[in-house]
Amino acid sequence: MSGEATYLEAVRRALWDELEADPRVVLLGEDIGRYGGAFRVTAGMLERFGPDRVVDTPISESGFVGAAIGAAMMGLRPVVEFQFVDFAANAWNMIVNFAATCRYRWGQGVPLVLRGPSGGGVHGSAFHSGCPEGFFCHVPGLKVVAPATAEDAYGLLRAAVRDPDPVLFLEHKFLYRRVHGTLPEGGSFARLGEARLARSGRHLTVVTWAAMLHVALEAAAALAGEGIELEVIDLRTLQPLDEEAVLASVRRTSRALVLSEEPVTGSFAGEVAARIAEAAFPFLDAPVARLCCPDTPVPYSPPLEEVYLPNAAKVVARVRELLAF
Amino acid sequence: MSGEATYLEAVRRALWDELEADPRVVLLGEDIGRYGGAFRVTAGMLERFGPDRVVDTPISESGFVGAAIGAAMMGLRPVVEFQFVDFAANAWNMIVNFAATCRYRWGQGVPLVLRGPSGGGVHGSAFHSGCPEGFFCHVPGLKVVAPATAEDAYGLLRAAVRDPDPVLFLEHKFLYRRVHGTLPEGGSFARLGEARLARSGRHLTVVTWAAMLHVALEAAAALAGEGIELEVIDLRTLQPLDEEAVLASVRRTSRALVLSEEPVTGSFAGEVAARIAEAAFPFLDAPVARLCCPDTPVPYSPPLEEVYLPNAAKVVARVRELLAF
Amino acid sequence: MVNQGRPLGPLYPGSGERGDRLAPTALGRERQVALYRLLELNRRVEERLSRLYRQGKVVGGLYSSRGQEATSVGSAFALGPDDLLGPLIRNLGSLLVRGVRPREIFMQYMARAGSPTGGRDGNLHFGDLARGIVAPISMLGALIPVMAGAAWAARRQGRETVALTYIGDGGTSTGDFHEGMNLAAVLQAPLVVIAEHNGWAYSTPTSAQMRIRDLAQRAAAYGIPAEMVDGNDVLAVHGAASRAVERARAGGGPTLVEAKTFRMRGHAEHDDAGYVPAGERAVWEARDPLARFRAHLLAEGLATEPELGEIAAGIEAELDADVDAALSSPLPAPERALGGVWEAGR
Amino acid sequence: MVNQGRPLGPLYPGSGERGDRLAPTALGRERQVALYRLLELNRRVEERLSRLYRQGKVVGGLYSSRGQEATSVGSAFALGPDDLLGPLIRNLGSLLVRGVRPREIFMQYMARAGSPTGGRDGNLHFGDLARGIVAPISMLGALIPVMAGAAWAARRQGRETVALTYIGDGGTSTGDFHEGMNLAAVLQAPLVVIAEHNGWAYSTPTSAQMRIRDLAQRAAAYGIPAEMVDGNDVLAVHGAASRAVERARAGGGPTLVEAKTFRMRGHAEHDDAGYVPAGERAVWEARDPLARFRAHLLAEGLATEPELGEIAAGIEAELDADVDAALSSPLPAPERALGGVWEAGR
Ligand SMILES: Cc1ncc(C[n+]2csc(CCOP(=O)(O)OP(=O)(O)O)c2C)c(N)n1
Ligand SMILES: Cc1ncc(C[n+]2csc(CCOP(=O)(O)OP(=O)(O)O)c2C)c(N)n1
Ligand SMILES: [Mg+2]
Ligand SMILES: [Mg+2]
Repeated sequence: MSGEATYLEAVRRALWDELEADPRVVLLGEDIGRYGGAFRVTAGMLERFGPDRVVDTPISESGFVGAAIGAAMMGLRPVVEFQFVDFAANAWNMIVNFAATCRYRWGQGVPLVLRGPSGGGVHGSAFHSGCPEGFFCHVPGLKVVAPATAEDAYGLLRAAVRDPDPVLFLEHKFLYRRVHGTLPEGGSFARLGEARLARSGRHLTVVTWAAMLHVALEAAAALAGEGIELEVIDLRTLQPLDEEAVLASVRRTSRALVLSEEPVTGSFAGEVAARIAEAAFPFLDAPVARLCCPDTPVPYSPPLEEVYLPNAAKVVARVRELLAF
Repeated sequence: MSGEATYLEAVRRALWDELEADPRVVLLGEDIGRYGGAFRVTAGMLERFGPDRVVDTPISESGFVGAAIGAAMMGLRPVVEFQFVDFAANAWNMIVNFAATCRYRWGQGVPLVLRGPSGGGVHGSAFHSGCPEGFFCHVPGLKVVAPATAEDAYGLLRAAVRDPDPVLFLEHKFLYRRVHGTLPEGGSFARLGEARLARSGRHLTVVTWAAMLHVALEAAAALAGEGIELEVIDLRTLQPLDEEAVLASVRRTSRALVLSEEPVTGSFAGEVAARIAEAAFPFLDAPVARLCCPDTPVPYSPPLEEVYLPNAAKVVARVRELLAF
Repeated sequence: MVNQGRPLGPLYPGSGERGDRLAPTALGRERQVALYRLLELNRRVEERLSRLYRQGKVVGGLYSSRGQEATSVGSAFALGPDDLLGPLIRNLGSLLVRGVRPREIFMQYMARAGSPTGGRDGNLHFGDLARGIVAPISMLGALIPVMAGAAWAARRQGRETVALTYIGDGGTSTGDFHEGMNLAAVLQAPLVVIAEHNGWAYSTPTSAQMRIRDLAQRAAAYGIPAEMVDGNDVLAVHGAASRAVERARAGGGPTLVEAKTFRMRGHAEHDDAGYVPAGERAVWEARDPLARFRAHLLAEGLATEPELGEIAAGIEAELDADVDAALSSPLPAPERALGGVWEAGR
Repeated sequence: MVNQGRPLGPLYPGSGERGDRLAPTALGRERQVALYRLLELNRRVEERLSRLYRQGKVVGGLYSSRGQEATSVGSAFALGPDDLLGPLIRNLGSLLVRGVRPREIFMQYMARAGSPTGGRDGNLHFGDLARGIVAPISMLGALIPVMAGAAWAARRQGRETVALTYIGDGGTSTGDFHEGMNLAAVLQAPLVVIAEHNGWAYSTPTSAQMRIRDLAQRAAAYGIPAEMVDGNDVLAVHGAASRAVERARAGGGPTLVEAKTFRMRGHAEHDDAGYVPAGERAVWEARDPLARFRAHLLAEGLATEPELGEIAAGIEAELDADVDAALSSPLPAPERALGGVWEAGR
């Protein structure tokens, strides 16, 4: 399938196309069968591919991630849906200690995709809004992907399913129905581990991913009117990080802001900032800054969530400070 | 109790003294009763304080952390032992989503200490050697303490037990029987959240904690012979971070190395580096560097673990590079 | 996808099939009327919430317990003032029993400053130890060990407190359910777990969740007593919960009470529950817990039609006021988002 | 701290108390002698490891299965070549059944370059799908869902594979045990779980871990069959495991086999197990699985003393060579620590 699609539809088509292309691909998760998933990502798949390949599981995240690990070892290509990525917390040990360590410890690959909706902006409160990349990018052996566009949601999910190692695929629920794109016709896919230059500019590099890409682009558009040209890098894959793309940009612009939707302390944004600060030091004209969320759970009420989340106005303000440095 | 003690003994005495001082303090964990714990930290406590206060639990980390949360809400001061801190992975959801969020979400304090042996250097391999601070410092609402000395192991554990919020207390098993100190006589305790200047110097600041403090001090002693004076800061409490102490030092030395025993990507060392790089930028004469572990599970065989772990020689080499910058 | 997990025919003696006599009870007239009021209040609060949801006033999702009111109300009604309640998202009725006012719930669902969490969390995610309420987290199963520990701690402190919490059929498959029940059994914690077997976990029937018919069977793994009741008979639920509470208070440890019931709406308001077979729905509609209890009160001469009508009218007046109060109350100030993860000054 | 969780008297018909007749078996002479060889090999490999440990040659801890050899060997012996094994740290015997050579195990414990993990992991933490072996992680319980999924996947692929794994009494309290067993039941995965009930989890007796006497009771929660056997009777274990394997292969889903046994050493080599009452130890020493099987072979005329002596001598010669090979083999090169978390070139 191809053509114009929402981000949600792109995810759906990627799964569909992989199910069609490879009989080893199976889906596991809660309510993904007849119901088609809480967000309807798997709608129609049970009917098309049958209950052997689209498996409704009991509420047992550790159990079904574990089962997917075993199935992956046996040669299947399991794709696990978390109803919300927050529930991956219940499978933490299984992901971190089992899936991610097998290749290093005993040479056994675990080709497995763990996917589901992450992120805030929809008033889901603390347990339905999380951006857990800061946790998972610290797990050696796990890849982490967080697409910002429909094109990447499609291409990178297909690449993730074909990857020989475990991949956490963070969809952003705020984008599901808000962004659109044109899916590729043919069979050539994106590769994991490559950042994308989302906008060229010469004054400051904003490094970001997922929903925050759109915030960065909005800020860039606003600042362009004043002659301030932001360069925006969409990381797309967080682990492994495309450090070279980031550094190349910062070497040109001499200023960097890392923008993410995580509580700031211990964020993956901090990792990116630390790497830039270390590797691009001689090129920097201003401190490498971060714009993230405060160190709290995601609050529920709209005015609170608005304060909590980064937005274009906050980016603009921070950029001005950095340019004035 | 007071006097000369190993780090292990300091932990033991802190628990003992808190059990004596406050009838609300209870211990839960595997094999902590008659057996006295896998590392004998709780030896003698069952006999002294009885089975109502020293509770051997089934193998169910999520279950007994959950029970401790409930007990804390009811006014007890539970101290949970993980046989190895690696097994906290099995209680991840309970810690991150339950214990750490209650105060923010509904105003309910959860005064709870989660403690156990962390760290490598004893050939424990992947599941008995972890330094999980990078994960837990990203959890809003959780405090994280990682003492490097017997004095701090004692004082900070007592402070943690008295803290009104959940504290992860990372003991370092390599230090258990290798470092000694003199425990305080009286009842005045360390405070959480205060770093310690472990060695003064003017050429470069090493920021570190736990077992790596001793590596840093060893490197500092080696370099002192050549007139290179390292300043060494022992963070002691990682969350909340004593950012001011770190920045004050870096402003003086103009160079910083963050040293930790974590896989580098997503490490708490990265958080510290990012903060220094942002807040002390005008003072820096060299990039803020990190010396951590490679991004792999902790390997088992001695020559492999030696490559994996930082040591004084690696610190010395990295310091030379930074001074030559 | 037929729900093979549970029978749709007669459940137990005492349920719909025998002229709908409810279970025998020790509750007197006044208490039974109080129970009725709570059931009505539960239903009507949720009807108001549905309306507010359709008006776009509810922030986020809305989770109805319509059809299950008897399991919430009947069980919480068995608690004393010093007992502890750990509700899940559908146990609105249990909160009402503990004295939570409807306006608090409206404000929670509408994310207002005056809600128990001041807008930091939503729906029924709030607690208040002064009223013996522990807030859940979304992750199902997690409350079981927490309530087990709370119950154990209270007992250790010499208190007579019993803790009561809930789990859905779906939730019994979680690791936390297992770890919590096992630990409660080992500690002999005074814990009562009401397993609400409504046949569905979101869209997934019990038969796809487990290979047993009765949740009560799970108790065998822990060596604790279990009881099965008609969850749509408020007196049966109250009776079983009371026996479990008494056992716990007397030092007899935890009990699992399975209440067979049915969720008369979707998982949440957006879900039309098209996956539920019409026949199943019809069977349960005939067992509406409010209608049955109402019929019981009238048949036994415990209340008259006008008396019950007056109760309903009183509730509607209260809810009019509470909805208005909630609607006209402010959203929280933005600063309320910040800080507050640790005790102030620490 | 008396172990109230399990009886110390006669366990079942067929165990020590009836003149020690072992369970009936369909195994012929040759296969029984092969079983004996594996039991001897298991014990003697561990004796060598103990010696190496005392000589300071073992890196890290050493976990002995002395006394439990029959549960490992008897169960793994029920598997066919295309089946899957998920061993825990004490199932050294199961690995030997799958064709793992003692030198591989010596090298693992001594962290040598030639070990199956090249020194990256230790003890029995290694796997090899070519021999149908899945490596465990330390976190107990985690193997159950993984093996359930592997078994399910194999079946889906049209293979006849059965997966067999283990859990200790202690491990059955983990959430993963519950989630894995329940999922296996729902998927009707061809899984056999051997619950090794040795009465202790490290220092904690069964009575402090659960309020049931038999682990088999846990099966009731999943609606799957269970069987209890004398874990020190290798023929009984083999029989029960074979029945479970056959059921699984025939599409009958998972089975829980409880094997009552005893750990004759401490949790690990450093642990003197002072917490085990002398009486308990004595009862079980009289039930040594090797001695009993040896007596059976001799009494039934299946082997002679000299034949068994020859087997032992052959093993000792093999182990001499293997220990020497392991001891003289190099530690891994330091670079072996680096990289390797992802497939090369990705
Ligand atoms: C650990 C976990 N996984 C997934 C979810 C998402 N979820 C919310 S409610 C629900 C279904 C619950 O079913 P059940 O336990 O039977 O309760 P019911 O809604 O029927 O009352 C699911 C899957 C969750 N809340 N927690
Ligand atoms: C989840 C988890 N928690 C704690 C441990 C530490 N630990 C290792 S072995 C053991 C006791 C295991 O007892 P049991 O399951 O009965 O097995 P046995 O050693 O008796 O064979 C414990 C607590 C662990 N491995 N995994
Ligand atoms: Mg349900
Ligand atoms: Mg055991």
